[in-house]
Amino acid sequence: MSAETAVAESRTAGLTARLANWNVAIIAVTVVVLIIAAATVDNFGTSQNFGFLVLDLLPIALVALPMTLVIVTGEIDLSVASTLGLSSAVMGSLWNSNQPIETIIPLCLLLGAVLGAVNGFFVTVLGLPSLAVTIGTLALYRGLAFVVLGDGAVADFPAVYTDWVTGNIAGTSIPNVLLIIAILAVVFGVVLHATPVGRAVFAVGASEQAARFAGVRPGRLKFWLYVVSGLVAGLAGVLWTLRYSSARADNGAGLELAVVAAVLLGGVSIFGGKGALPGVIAGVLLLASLQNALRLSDVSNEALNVVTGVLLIVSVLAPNLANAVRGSVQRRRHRTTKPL
Amino acid sequence: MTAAPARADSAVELPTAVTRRSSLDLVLRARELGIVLALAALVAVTAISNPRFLSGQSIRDILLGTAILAVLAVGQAVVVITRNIDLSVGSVLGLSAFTVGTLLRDNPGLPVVVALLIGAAVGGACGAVNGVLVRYGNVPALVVTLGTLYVVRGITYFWAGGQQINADELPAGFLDFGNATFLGIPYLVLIALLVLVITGVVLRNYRLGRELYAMGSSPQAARLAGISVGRRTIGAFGVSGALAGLAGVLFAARFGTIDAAAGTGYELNVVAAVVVGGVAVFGGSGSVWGAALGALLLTTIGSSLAVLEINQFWQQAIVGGLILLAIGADRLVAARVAASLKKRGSHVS
Amino acid sequence: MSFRFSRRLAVPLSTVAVVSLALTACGGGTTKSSTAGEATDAPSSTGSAKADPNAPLKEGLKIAYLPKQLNNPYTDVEVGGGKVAVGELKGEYKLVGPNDASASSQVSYINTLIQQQQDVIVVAANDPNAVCPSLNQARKAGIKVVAFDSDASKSCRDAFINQATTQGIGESLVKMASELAGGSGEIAVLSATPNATNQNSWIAVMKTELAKPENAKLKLVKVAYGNDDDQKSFTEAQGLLQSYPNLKVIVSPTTVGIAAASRYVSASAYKGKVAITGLGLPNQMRQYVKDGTVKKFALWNPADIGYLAAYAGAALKSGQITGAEGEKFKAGKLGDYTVGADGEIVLGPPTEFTAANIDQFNF
Amino acid sequence: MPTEAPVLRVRAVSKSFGAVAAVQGVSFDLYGGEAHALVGENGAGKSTIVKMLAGVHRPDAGTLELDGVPIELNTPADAKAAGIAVIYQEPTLFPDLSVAENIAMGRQPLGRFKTIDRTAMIEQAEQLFTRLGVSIEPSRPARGLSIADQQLVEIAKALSADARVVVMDEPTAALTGVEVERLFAVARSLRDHGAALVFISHRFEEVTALCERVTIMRDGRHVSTDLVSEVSVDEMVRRMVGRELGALFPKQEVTPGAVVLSVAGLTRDPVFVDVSFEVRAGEIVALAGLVGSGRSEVVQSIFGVDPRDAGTVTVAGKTLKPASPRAAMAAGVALVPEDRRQQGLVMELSIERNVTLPRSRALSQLGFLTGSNERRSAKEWTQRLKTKYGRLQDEVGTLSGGNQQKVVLAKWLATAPKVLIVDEPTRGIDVGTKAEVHRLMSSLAAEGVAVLMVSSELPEVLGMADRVLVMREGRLVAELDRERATEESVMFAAMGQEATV
Repeated sequence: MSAETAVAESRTAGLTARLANWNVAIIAVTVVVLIIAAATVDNFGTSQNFGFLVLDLLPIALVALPMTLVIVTGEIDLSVASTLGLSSAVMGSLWNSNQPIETIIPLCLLLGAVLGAVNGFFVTVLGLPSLAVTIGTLALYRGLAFVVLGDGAVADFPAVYTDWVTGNIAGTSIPNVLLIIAILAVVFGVVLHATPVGRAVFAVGASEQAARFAGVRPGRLKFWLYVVSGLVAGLAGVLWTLRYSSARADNGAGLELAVVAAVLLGGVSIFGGKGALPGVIAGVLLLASLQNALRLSDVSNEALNVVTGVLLIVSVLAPNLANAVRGSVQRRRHRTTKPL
Repeated sequence: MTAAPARADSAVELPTAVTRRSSLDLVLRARELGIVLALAALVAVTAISNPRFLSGQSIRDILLGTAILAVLAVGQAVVVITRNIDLSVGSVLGLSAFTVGTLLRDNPGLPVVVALLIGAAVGGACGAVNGVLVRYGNVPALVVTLGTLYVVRGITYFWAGGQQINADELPAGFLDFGNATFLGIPYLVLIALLVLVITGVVLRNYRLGRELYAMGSSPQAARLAGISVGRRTIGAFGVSGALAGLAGVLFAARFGTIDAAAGTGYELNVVAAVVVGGVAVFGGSGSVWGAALGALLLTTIGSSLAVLEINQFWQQAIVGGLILLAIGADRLVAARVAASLKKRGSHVS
Repeated sequence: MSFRFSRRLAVPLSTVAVVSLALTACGGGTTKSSTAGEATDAPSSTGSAKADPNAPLKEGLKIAYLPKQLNNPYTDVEVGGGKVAVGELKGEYKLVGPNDASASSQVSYINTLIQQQQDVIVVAANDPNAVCPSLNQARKAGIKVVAFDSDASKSCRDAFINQATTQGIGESLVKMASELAGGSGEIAVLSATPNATNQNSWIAVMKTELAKPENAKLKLVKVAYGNDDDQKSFTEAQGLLQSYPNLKVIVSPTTVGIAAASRYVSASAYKGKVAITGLGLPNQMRQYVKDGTVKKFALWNPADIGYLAAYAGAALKSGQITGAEGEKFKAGKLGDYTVGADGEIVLGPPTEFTAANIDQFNF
Repeated sequence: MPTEAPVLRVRAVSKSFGAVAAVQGVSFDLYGGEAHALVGENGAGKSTIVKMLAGVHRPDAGTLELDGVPIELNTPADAKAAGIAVIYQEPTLFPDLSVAENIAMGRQPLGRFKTIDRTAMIEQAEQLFTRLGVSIEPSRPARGLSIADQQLVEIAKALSADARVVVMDEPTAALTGVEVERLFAVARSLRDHGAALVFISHRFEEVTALCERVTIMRDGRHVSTDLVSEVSVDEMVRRMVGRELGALFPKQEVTPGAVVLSVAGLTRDPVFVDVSFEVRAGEIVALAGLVGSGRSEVVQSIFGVDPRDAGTVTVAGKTLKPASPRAAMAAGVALVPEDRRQQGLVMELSIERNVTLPRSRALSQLGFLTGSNERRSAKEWTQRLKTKYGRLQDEVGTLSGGNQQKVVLAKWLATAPKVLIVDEPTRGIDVGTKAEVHRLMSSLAAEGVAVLMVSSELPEVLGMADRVLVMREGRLVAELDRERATEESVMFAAMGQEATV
């Protein structure tokens, strides 16, 4: 095979591969949904609504970033929403006991990191299955949140902070928190796709053994991913509290399902080893904008539940089916022409 | 893995085979024993601080509460034993409860048995969908049932549209069934026991049940052994769904008030009961007896906290702690057992 | 696998701690007490506009109801009354709401209603503070906000429809409990959530009432919270009876709680020994009144709350009232109302239901 | 003794995997009451034959005949139903179930109401074990059984199913001498009860001890089938190897330099004990021995992916931290592992990611990887090794075995190793690529790299190595220099026999 034909063939192969790529598909679907929603749903395209949309997707988007890395390594962290809740509860409790907010916020981030480290310890040091561990800490952290704050709510957070979270960048209609999302998305995107750590994440997820043979330390990597996951969940708890100016133990309850749904919808394989951050961002955006548009069209919340569930299943089913089809095509091709 | 070197002590070991077997059984049963002991300690402490905890009414309340959770836990155990998980049980319970509630409201004459069957059928259908998606879609159970958790709940909300079925709309006979007793035991508890015994016996004493364990223990070996893994997977999900549906009917009978939110968040308790009960999340081991004991323990903890006037908020934290404790202990016990089994290889006689 | 996570972990984490300490050390920081005096930046629209009592009620107003959550029978009755009123006002009625009683999901709905450019939002706040920023955004957009059922912070709504005066409800709850207990003995309260605005203010009144000499023999042993969740209330009632063997009366000032407690008692050994009373819906309670579990309970007509809220909202949007104390408006079949202090509009005294009169009511 | 009609006839079966023809037109017959050995080098196609009999693979061409009737074995269940039982090198038991249950799975004795009769089941297992003359507790779980015991359970399984054909795929590879004896006793009793036994082994003394006839395979083809008594071990080896040596394995003459890799007292009981040797710059040292003799474990321990109990590894004077591949890599050690698909490559990742994975840190600029560095490097090294591929972004799993191996080599050569360890470097790759790999190793040695090669292929060992170290049962038993290393001397050292040639 000459170099030229190889290149030509590789281009066509690349094109089909790209079309079949769920990651690209989900971005396309998201764009289409956004366009359709903007065109057909009244008030969807307004800048104010954009602000609301961003605020609504803020916690999911933040938590989805480290969750992507965790799932790519083949593990899962279901405790994120409870970490968020505990961070919020502790924030309220400290605020009530007259601690300065400038101390509280770093402490809440630290708390998130510690909670993540507990998950990491159970998963990597004790070698327990992450699903069971994080279901356990899901209950544990949420329970602790209630222990800390009870059923009560703490309000009156300083207006400087709450206003910043709900406000826009001066002179624009871009929400301030979009900055946080954008910065973290870029950081996580770069780490996953353009650093040695990212390469290791993919390798560990695809084959832990082979990664070990290439000098990667899977345990250490996973441990730190859990810490980061907890840290970001702690941050999400702080932002959640400031956004609603209300620290409650039940803040963010059930969010973990939405996050996992968004990540899988974004084309990340639950088996690990596959996925890309732009797809995940698209998945988050798709879920949030569908929710927003449906609500504006007076479609009930229930419809969204169904849509989320179906999308989640389809997002895993579709690539499987596509693979099966591609597999059979390849096998047929194999039989006719023997490469090499 | 390589063979251990030949052992010199083989001759000494052989005669003690019988005693060793029983001690081995003890180790394996320690799991369920542990729950029973924890339960006993809990009951003792609570009863000392408030003797009314052991009153007939109180025990009855705990058993009634356990009945629903235990039925769900039995179904979940079946699925987990095959190395899968079913997160949709809470939603399926809600759908079944609402379906049966609506039917009973519109046809007050419907016999309770028919209501139970309808509930189980609705649940079984949901479970079969899960199973088919897992088997033929090649989608992991976690994802499938997370999806159907949303979908089934959404369908129930759509259908219910905000209406609530109240106790006074349900036929008196059905509500009686939720509270009446037979020989002093509430019907709900009897049904749960029946489900437990039947499932327990099938899993332990029938080829079908053993094949489920085999699948969970080693899917690859199961395929090589000619077990039809696909059909069994769908079956296991069907059973879990059907039992969730049955639990929905029990729920309706016990609480009398049914809305679309019935059973929301139950999946966590159910998984917790199963894991605490010693069913390994990676399949192949554990028993429905353990799962039911786990359900009993969790329910008793809830009641004890109320009686001991410990902040209810601790309950969830305790459940979480118990899960971690249980899987941690399982890992430890497994390591111990493995070590002791390794020492006892076979010997040429 | 072994790795020295302890030391590795300590470095970045302690950095966070040090930074936070440093932050605190210099400048003292922002604490709750230092911000306590800060005024909330509520839009002062209420003050600036002038009420015109003779302004005609506008037609075609878009009035949206946002209850605490959907799927709650009490709520259904309330908003049902609102729907009737909106019909009378020739407006557009809309009902939205979350399936869970969480503040955060209400905020999303408020945002949606802002986008949909409603004229009036009638809201029952799940958390008086959490909904505030959004409600104020709505008011900035010219939407009138009427709170009902459960008040939002005063700074972020134009009026509040109070079902009855707090004092009146608290007194009548104690009166019923005292009658049922025969003047002495242990009573317990089964409330909604611990931070439910209404219930807490009623319970506060109850406590002052119980402190009076005539009620000295009544002892309030516990306030339990069923979170307005049927099952949780059921279990809590169960726990109360177990923990307090001498309990005579359970007072449940929430429709969900009283129904759950009645259902538990009616099917248990406690039936006839423990009395249930509180605030309930006649339709839900009929069964228990008839089987003798419940002797009497009270409630205002919830449909009237929704009804009054619609008229108040229309009056606000039409400029008849601004929410200032002393303003008057007419609310259809309910007649004339006067705005009280802090924009409160009181519906009227509650009705007591007994076996004798319960069949006359259908809600 | 063989009866007149064969129980099972394998007739001209062929099977290809992608470009690799694993089995080409192989035929042989199996008679009831005979033990039939199937021998050949690694990659000769024995395991493929086994998998066809097990119903795992379907032959592309040719047929299987049972009692003269052609049969199709599409699933393992079909094979089971046809009375064919397969015992794999790694047994496939259910670890959580009891031994008795493992044996009886699918055929449990039933009592009243079709419930499983546990007592009968355990008795059945006990009877089987008595018949086999072993004592395994039937009620204990299979978890924790040694490989040898697991194989006995598998045999009991075959017995209980009244299997007429029992295939044993290298059952002795991981067994000790005593265990092998016991296995043979069992196998003989099976044979005496009329079953046809297919026995696969690399150990000739086992073949001669157990089997009546032997079929020899080479490169996927049938070479010969004879009575064991009529062919000598030497003849068998000759037929197995069967090709001219020399040209294929062009080791350049290099004067060895300083000691680069020095291993002293390396021990991981009981896998390997007290292994010590040195490799000099420019030298190729082969580590020979039977499968299961501990060779791969030794090199994995040197590289640090496996832990070790005792001993030191020194590279160019620097002692390596145990159990740390990173330390080994930093010191200039590279390991091309035995199992390409599980250890050598991350099959789902692209070619370029695989090639650059160990060097992702080195290739990054300020900690970032833009992709272009990796691509350039991956391109350079794959081209140097003449790897054939569509695009560098393709999953490495889409390549043929030979090209996959080149990717693994590229991955490690790119780290510019001082010590290159290769474990079965040419297993399962075609002859042409094999030669390229050998040329490459030779030129690397010429450039001063110390090469340590684990290989089961004698011609490769003899052609490439300056020195041959032979391992047997976890110990280093012989060191042969180029002159003294012959097929026979290596083979006999590996099997623990004196050279007879």
